[in-house]
Amino acid sequence: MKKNIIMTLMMRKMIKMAHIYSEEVMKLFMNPKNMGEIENPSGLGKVGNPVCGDVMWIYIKVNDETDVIEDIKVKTFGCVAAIATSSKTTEKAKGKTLKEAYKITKKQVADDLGGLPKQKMHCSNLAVDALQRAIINYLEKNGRSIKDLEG
Amino acid sequence: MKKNIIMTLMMRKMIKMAHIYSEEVMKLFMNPKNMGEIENPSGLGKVGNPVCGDVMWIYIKVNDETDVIEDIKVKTFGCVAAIATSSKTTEKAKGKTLKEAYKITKKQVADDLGGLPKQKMHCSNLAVDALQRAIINYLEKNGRSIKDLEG
Amino acid sequence: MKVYFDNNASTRVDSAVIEAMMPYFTEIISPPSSDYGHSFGVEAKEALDSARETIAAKINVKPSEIIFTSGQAESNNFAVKGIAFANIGKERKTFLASNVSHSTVLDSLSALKKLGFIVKLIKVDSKGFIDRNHLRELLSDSNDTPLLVSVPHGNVEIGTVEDIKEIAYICHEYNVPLHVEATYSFCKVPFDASVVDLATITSHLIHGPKGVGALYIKKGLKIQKLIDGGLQENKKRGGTENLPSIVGFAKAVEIYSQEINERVAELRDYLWQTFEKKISDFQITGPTKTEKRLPNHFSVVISYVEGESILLHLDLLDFMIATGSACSSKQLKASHVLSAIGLPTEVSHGSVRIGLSKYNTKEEIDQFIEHLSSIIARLRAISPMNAEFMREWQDLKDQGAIIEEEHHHDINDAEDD
Amino acid sequence: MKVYFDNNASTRVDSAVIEAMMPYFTEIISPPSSDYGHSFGVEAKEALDSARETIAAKINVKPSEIIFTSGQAESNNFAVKGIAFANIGKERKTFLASNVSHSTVLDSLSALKKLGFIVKLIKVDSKGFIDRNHLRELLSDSNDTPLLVSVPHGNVEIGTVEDIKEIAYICHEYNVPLHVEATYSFCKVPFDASVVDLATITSHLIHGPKGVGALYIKKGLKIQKLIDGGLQENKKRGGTENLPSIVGFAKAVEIYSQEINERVAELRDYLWQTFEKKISDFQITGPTKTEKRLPNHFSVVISYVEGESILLHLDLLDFMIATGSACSSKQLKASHVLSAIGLPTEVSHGSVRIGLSKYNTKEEIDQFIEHLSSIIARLRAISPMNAEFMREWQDLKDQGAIIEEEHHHDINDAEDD
Ligand SMILES: Cc1ncc(COP(=O)(O)O)c(C=O)c1O
Ligand SMILES: Cc1ncc(COP(=O)(O)O)c(C=O)c1O
Repeated sequence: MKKNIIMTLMMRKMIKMAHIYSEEVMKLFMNPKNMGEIENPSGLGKVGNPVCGDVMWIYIKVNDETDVIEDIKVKTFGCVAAIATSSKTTEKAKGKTLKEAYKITKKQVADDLGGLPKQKMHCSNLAVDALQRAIINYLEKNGRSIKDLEG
Repeated sequence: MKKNIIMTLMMRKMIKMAHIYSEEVMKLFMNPKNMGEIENPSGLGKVGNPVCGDVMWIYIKVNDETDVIEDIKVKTFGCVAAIATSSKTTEKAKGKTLKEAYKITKKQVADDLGGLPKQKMHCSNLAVDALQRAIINYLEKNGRSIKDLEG
Repeated sequence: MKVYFDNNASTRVDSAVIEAMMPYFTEIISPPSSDYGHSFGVEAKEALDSARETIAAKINVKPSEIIFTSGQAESNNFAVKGIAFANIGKERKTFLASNVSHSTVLDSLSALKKLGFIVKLIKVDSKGFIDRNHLRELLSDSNDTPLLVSVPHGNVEIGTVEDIKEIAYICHEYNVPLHVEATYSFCKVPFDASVVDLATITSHLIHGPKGVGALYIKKGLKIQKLIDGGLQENKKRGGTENLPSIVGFAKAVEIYSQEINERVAELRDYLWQTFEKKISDFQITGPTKTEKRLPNHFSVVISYVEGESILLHLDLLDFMIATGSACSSKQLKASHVLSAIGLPTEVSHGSVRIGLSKYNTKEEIDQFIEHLSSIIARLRAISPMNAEFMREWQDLKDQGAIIEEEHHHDINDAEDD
Repeated sequence: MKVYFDNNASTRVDSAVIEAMMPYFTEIISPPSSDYGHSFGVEAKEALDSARETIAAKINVKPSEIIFTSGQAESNNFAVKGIAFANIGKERKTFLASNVSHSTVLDSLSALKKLGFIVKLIKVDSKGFIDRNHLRELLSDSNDTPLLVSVPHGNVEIGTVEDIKEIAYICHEYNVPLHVEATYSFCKVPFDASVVDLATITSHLIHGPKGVGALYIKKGLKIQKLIDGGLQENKKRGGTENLPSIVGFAKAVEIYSQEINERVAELRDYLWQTFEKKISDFQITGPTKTEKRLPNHFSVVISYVEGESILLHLDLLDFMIATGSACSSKQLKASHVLSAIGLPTEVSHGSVRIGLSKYNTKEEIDQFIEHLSSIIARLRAISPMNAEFMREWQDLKDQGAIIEEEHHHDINDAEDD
């Protein structure tokens, strides 16, 4: 009950902050999904540079038969947008085939988040980059090539 | 009674205005002495220039025997300081001999007024100038010279 | 009870304005620029945006074209110097300004002269309106295309309201941007700033707080910052935004209705009529047609008496008005506006001007006129001047017998201690 | 209940200050400059004089040396550009400024560079203190004698309090005037401005209103006006005086006692101790000796977490603090101060700074630290960074394997719509 009141107050404030960050960004920032790591992942993608202020590592667990991403986790250092895009990207990728997941674009992530401040658009790129690297890492480890996902 | 209250309020305000004009200046501005003209004056001194904003005409009535200024009147156009200095100068001159009156200085008038704002010092010059011209006018009309007052 | 008739100098802040400002003194403290930081900043940003919208809408421009400043002086300096510095080292060097422009414009231009800019003043007619022919002459005569024309919309001393659309049309014919000093007309006279390039507006003349104003800058106009540092105000004015005052400014704009203007204009007309009935020997300064004047403005020169003396007598009776008399200015110079409309100094000494507001009443006006006429009578009784004096004086002048000596010394350069 | 810990950005206006301002909103309306007019003006002038005296006394200078401005930005622009324009076309062209100077100083200097002036930045050490040797070097090395040195007294980001007497002594050895940016130290650290030549102070950081500040200008120093028009402010700043705010400013100065400083410093020390007890992996920015810091100031960089994320989490819990993280600035650049003290960008992302005030309490601090440590734990749990990561990163850097790409685009030039 008390927690609910606090949540309501927070939501009200989130709406205020929505000048800068959309409600969806704020929600995911507060409760990011798929955070953490996977032991012995099928693939790992590391992107970012601490100088720029955003570092993301995406871990994927892939079903070797179906190419489906059965589990995905992310570790993120960075600002609000970095955390939200990490969360959103992993949500979008989970349950998808590698081929489908590889097609997720930065714009889709930003759109699903209800937009991002224009100065912050670069952050939304990163999680998608990390996902793609993780997919490539998985393919390479399995002697496959990115071309397998084409056509 | 009511008039007294008004006077008290005015006095209080005058003290405020004393930042700019001394209490004595304000008093004389409100109740200037010796204002008006003398019909057939013994001497008349006109100074000032409407462009500069101060015009003073001083009328004197002189006792031909004693050289004493028995009456003096002034007409003044100008600012607060002009009115106050006119009043003060005539007060100082009244009852004095021409010789004494001729010695009245601008500084004395300003000092007697408790000082004048420095930008307004020129105004205090004028009344003394007008008095001197009135004296000279009297002397000239009577075939006398300013030298009569010397020594 | 004090009667305040000097509303062209400054106005009383409306209590609704003070109320609007209060939360920004004690609750929403953060500067709006810290909006990536915390929600205080966001609330501040919202208030800032909303104020900007209110003010932009009032003069029919885009919110992003409104740059908040510390008031009229900064806005006018910014407009003039900003255009100069954006063009320094280039061909164009000339500025045109009305010779009844505000001192903050004229002094800015004087400062620029020392840097090699050229300043030419546009004549006004006897009512204070820009001489269109002279303007065209200066626009086309100049060796270079002028960088800027600056004119007042409403004149603070003589109430003249200029037809800005017409002036803008002429300037733009010659591809010269127009700056309008709208301090005294803002909210009082309809103003579509979108037809001009720069416009100065301010808060403290419409029952808003002092220390805040704005410069409208048409999108795309090249202008240099006057106050550098930070990305505030669309990157055109550095520094922590004065949010309480900006909010107060917007509130003042919001509540300054056309109805107030009509009410005040009615009072002004009543003052005018009563004045004409009760006082003799005067001359209206500025337009005599009321529709060409600021709605709250009345100004005259009264013959044979001096303005400062009138003011002080009124003040002792708790009535506050203003004068353009040389004697009451620190520089001891007659108002440049009164000179510009061709009023001889000996006449402008009797200048008196009144700025009414919504807080004034007919009763105040009745009392005022009563006091004023007795003060004038008193001062005239002790004045050597009269119609005959002035005729003689005019004769002497016509004969060339008067040499205008300037015995007032200039105190401009001396510092106080 | 909101907890405001961002008192180096702006402060809550004291209710005594608001009360002091009130009569100047609604009763004493006339500008003080109209003091030849009426007694309203005289009352205004008295209030202005008295405010000036209060503020002058606080920094041990003459009242006539205090020029009221619209705040820090104007004062700093005025100081720097005023000296430049008073010397334009002359031999001397060089300005020296600390590389931790405020943006209003640095951006003013950048503007001057375009006009042919030369700007050299004085290095600071790792705690933010002016490198004396480098200062001497720049003072003697320059081809011309510099026109001005500008340094901050108290640093807003890292709390460093400079020894101004010592800096002044060095500058004056070389006959170069010194400008001190005392915005953040004013009333908090004793300051004898009479030993320097120019000093910026402001109101809104000491529980006074926004939109007002002052520039101390030593008598006799040649300086050009930034804002022309009128004889106000000892002929050094045109425009209607912002009297309500000036009176509020003086009131704020009057009530900002040494006792307040002691009380706030005690709170700060308590915050510091609690922080050290409850939080691991951080580094104090600025001096670690509290007597060398602003009494209300605490600043750190926290490892493996990013400042904006910390701020937002705190904000959702109604705690307001500040960060120097690149991510939270509109320019997406790390604070120039943190860079100047040699902090790598990857470290400065974790910057957090706190400015306390007399309105804060120990209870607030206790709650704050509790929240902060759980937020840090949460963020670290999802962060790929840790000690090992940073060691590897450092190795790569040492091997020259890291190319610092600047992918943040510069939004400085774009206008908003
Ligand atoms: C800040 C500043 N000071 C001074 C000047 C130069 O003019 P002056 O040197 O005559 O004041 C200008 C431009 O007019 C200016 O912008
Ligand atoms: C008013 C004003 N604008 C502009 C400038 C010139 O610099 P910039 O053209 O780079 O802004 C100055 C001086 O720096 C100035 O005083």
